[in-house]
Amino acid sequence: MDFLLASLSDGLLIGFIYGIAAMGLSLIFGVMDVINLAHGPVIALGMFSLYLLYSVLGLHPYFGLVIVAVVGLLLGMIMYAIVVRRVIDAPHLSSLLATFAVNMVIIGLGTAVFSTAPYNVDFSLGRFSVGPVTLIATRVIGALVAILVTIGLYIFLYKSRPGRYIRAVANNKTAAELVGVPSNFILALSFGIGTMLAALAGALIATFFPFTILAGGTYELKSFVIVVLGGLGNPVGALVGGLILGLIEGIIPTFMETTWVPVVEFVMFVMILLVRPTGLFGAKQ
Amino acid sequence: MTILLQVEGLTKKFGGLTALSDVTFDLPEGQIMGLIGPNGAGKTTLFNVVNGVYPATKGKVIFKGKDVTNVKTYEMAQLGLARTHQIVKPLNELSVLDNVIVGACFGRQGFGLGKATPIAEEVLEFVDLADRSDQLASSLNIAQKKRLEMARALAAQPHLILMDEVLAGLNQSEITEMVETVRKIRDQGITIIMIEHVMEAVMKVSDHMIVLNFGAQIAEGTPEVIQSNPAVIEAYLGDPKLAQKLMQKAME
Amino acid sequence: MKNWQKYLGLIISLLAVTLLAVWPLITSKPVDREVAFTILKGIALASSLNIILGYTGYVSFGHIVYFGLGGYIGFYLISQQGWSIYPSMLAGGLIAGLFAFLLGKAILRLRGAYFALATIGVNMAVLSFISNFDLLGGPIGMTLNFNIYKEYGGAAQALQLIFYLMVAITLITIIVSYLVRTSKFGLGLLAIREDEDAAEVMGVVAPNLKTWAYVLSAIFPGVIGVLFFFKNGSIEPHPAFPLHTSIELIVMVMLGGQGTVFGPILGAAAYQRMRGLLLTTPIFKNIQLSVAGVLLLIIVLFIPAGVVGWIRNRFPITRRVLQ
Amino acid sequence: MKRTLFTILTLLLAASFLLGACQTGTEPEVAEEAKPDEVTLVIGFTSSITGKYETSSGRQVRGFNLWMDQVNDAGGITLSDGTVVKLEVATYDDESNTDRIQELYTRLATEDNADLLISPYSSGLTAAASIIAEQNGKVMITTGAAADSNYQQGYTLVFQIYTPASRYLTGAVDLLASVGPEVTKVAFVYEDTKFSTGVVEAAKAYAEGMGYEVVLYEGYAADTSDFGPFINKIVDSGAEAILGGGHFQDGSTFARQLHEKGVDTNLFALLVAPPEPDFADLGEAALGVIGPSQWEPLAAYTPESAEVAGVEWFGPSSDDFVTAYTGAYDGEEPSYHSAGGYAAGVVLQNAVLTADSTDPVAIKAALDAMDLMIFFGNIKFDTSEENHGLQIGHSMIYIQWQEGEDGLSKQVVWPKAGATSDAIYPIP
Repeated sequence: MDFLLASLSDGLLIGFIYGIAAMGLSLIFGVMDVINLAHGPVIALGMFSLYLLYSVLGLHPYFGLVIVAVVGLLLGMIMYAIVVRRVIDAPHLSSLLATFAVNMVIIGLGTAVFSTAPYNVDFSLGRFSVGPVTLIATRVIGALVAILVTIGLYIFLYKSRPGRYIRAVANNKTAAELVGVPSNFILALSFGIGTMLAALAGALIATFFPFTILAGGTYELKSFVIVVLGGLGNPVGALVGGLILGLIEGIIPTFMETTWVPVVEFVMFVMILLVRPTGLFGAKQ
Repeated sequence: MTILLQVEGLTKKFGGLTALSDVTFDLPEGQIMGLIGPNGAGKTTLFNVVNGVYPATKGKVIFKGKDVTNVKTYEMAQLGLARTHQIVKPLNELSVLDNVIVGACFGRQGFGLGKATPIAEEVLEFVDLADRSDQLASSLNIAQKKRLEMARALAAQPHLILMDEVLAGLNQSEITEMVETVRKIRDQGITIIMIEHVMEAVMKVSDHMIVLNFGAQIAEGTPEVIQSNPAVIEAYLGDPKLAQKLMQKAME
Repeated sequence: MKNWQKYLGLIISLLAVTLLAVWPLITSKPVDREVAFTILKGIALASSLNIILGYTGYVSFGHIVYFGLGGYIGFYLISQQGWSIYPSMLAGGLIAGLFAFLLGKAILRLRGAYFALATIGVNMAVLSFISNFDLLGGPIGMTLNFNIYKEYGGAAQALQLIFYLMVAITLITIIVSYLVRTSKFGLGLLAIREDEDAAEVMGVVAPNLKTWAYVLSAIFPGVIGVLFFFKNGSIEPHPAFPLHTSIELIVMVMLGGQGTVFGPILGAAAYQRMRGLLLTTPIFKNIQLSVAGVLLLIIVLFIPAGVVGWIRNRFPITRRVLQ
Repeated sequence: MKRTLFTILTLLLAASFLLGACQTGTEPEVAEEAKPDEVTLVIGFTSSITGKYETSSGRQVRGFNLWMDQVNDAGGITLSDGTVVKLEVATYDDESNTDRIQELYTRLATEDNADLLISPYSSGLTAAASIIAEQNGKVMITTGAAADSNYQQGYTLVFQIYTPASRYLTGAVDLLASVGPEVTKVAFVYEDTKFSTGVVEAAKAYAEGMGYEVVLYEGYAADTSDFGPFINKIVDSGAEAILGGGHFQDGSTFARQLHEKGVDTNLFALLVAPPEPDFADLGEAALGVIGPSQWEPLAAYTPESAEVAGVEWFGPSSDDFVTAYTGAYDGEEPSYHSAGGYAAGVVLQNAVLTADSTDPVAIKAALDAMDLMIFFGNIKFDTSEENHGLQIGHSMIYIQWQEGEDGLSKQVVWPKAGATSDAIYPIP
């Protein structure tokens, strides 16, 4: 029982962070129908940005998060302006390959600068116990930050003017343009927010796991699983999907070998695509 | 006269919205049937249900004496039902000729490539696109694309063609030509249902007409009967007097 | 039209491959044979992928799964069951095809990005399953005893044989690719690629055609997998299912020209050559991935039809020659 | 715009073909015309300049290069008839990836005319390279490739420097029996690669033979960064000692997260990571961690111990090696991978001298007959048909990170004979 509790709480905490990474992917798909294959490298860039801010510039990691967020937003808008804008109405193959090309460029440059060696943000806030469960403080804070980010995103999307524009464009781009929404800027902003969420997730992961320039790939694949669980193009579903994935990762090791986790995840992924491609919680049609 | 197509109580619902309710008609072989009604009346939906794009919620479709309700579109094509689209769907990166060959190869006759080519060339001649046959379909203008749709349908040598607004977007002389073409097709023994908004043309060419409004069948009969039916005039044009004038003009 | 002219497109493609196969025989350098082997493997894999990607328009992002699957089946039969290479190749290809048939029935219902995502998922699911499957060696895979090559007259002869087999498979792949491209079946696939709904309305039985295209495009990677890992002497999960190779194959097809017979040949040869060059040139070595990425971006954004497609579009007269 | 881009692309394509055609010009320079009494021995290998093996492979190559430079600086290897053997190297980057390894080794063996081959780093890459060595009839000395399976494939020309994987952790079990006789439950948590699986399979059988109960035996994927599930399982299993690990990255992460969670354990032994000097970066988490090492600077292999053991001594001492290595590479401390690279060279040198020729057949015979002690330890190869080339002379030593006067330091704790300190037990 203690084992199950410990395992579930670990899974749940990481699930929040999976959730915000997936929200980024889902938001981008929802607004512009693009599956961003550069999502993983952006997560890795978030990790390395935090590393540079903390280990080289000596900033506090949680202050560093703010800077990572701004950098992620700008990076996303630049990516949109240079690449995504041109493939947004092209067939899916074009947008998949274009974003994958960006993936290759980032990984190539990243490898040249950082090599593929592992890095660590050497930062610890200790641990504490809740009943029989021992929790690592940085992971708990990571989950809390992820919740705050989700609330922030929700408020932004539903209460602010640019947020409402984003939802309008996601709903019907042509109609939104007719009523005067600056769709190009809104698309750039959406892509920026999507990459910002990925970068933030990366930075949070970096506060407790080691990482390499290639580490984003794993989280990108997990994000795919999550967005399909929660419904492609449904950011709130993505958070729930993240939690479900976290729980699965917590439960499976309690009764079988941990290496079966990816088998279950990917089989589930394909199954959901086949049986209910709109995800468990519905999605953009 | 043999009945080619029977539609019995056909109903289609999308969630709470009823797009078609209880549509019933018989279509004798060799006729042209005009299908009219205001925008959103369910005309294209009727086509989509008849040729299997959407499953029917209720009702039956019988084609050549065979129950074909909810049969897949490609099976309908093989049984001898061809169709043109309101929003043209050319196979853009294929040549005009190849577009038509697809129709000939996979339609009712299922010709092999060798046989399909001369047939496709003949059909292109018939719709007056022969000089474009090597061009990519994407390079055609809208009127040409409409004729391409027609050519693809014809190449299959079908029993029945569903024509969805083949006249829309054409100028007056193009309309005259197209109407002539439609007649010639009928004269080859092919039955036709055509959805049309260009009233004067459809009145001229139809043997029989059906009027839909909000998914319901509000009138049926010869063009003469339809044009004097007050319910149709009201539903269709709002202003009965103006409508009557227009319809009469169309009949002259 | 003279009869041979009709087949000019095929003749040119076969000639290109034959030249590539003859080159190491002329220089008689084993290293040239290795280079040619790598290029031929790229050509055959890219041409197979082209059947589903280029002709049918379905973006199979995890196509390498069939290479790994066939490789594993064949390797198991050779190393654990003592089969000879020939029936093992056949078995590898058939099982890859069978798997593609069953899977295709299900996932080919998905369109566009959903299909692409599903193929990635399938690759990852198979990879992680095989990593846990002890019959096939689990995470550490299987190895071949060196003595096995004695049956083929020693290691040197075995390598020569493997090369000839690779040449044969490549030629067959290209012939099949050509036959598909110029047949009624192929025309149906092209119609599906352009507009699946319109194709069905014209009577193209899309579900069946797609499935058979998918099966065809899976069989050859399965056979090549058996050959490759037989030569390699060992098989492990990650080298058998490398997602990045899937994407490299797409790049080859795109570079040469998707939907053409000659495109994947040109694309694969150029890509392999270019990658080799980038790797051995000091300035590019560290950022070779970035250079390749920029190149891919240029292709996608500016010449999506690829080199062969571009030439065909610009000089219609070449259409007869460049199929 | 489109046309310009297309032109550029076409030019690039054309250039790649052209350059490809004359690519021979860009390959490593091989021997120039040698003087009559001077022959050049070309040694070929690939290294992982990029990819996941970068760190360990880099050290291995630096060790090897140091040996080669030393030999060449000293005027080469002189044979009895006065012939001077000079050394040349031909090398490529294998990117830590089996994709191209066979192509590269074929190139080394045939194009660059390498006389002898050294293995790449890691068992997986070496398995792929060994086949090429055999196919081309080239002797290959392997270092950094411990898996036993590679020496059970019927090869005759592949020779292993390292202690094979099956004897990596058995000493740690002996150590446990010696310091903690009350322990009954052990857990094995290991990276599921060829090498570590081979290690723990043998160690598990050995531990069970000694009466231990193995309460957890589970592999983790090579790129694991979250050890939470495994740590939870360890706690749940009630294991008193933990053995396992894999390579540096995962091992150090495992140790860090085990420490973070505050798990109590009496003994914690990991593969590969602990002997690396960088392991000290873990700070407190490194304290008490035990690791098997192929070689340590403190290891007491000397001409004297060779005499005691009754085998021949050859080459420099450990001290000389450490001094030369730190001098050559900006004060970088050698790890056992560095020593392995250097040792491969020393073994080669001895084989050439014994064979008194550069003839591959003679060198193979010399290696088959070798029974030698060098700074790295005892070197002797299995010559049976089933296990040809397997290392049977060398054995592991075990280090532990202990609190020293100036911070953490590595101490040799097993075998007792060579120990520099008693093992700390249990881990505080």
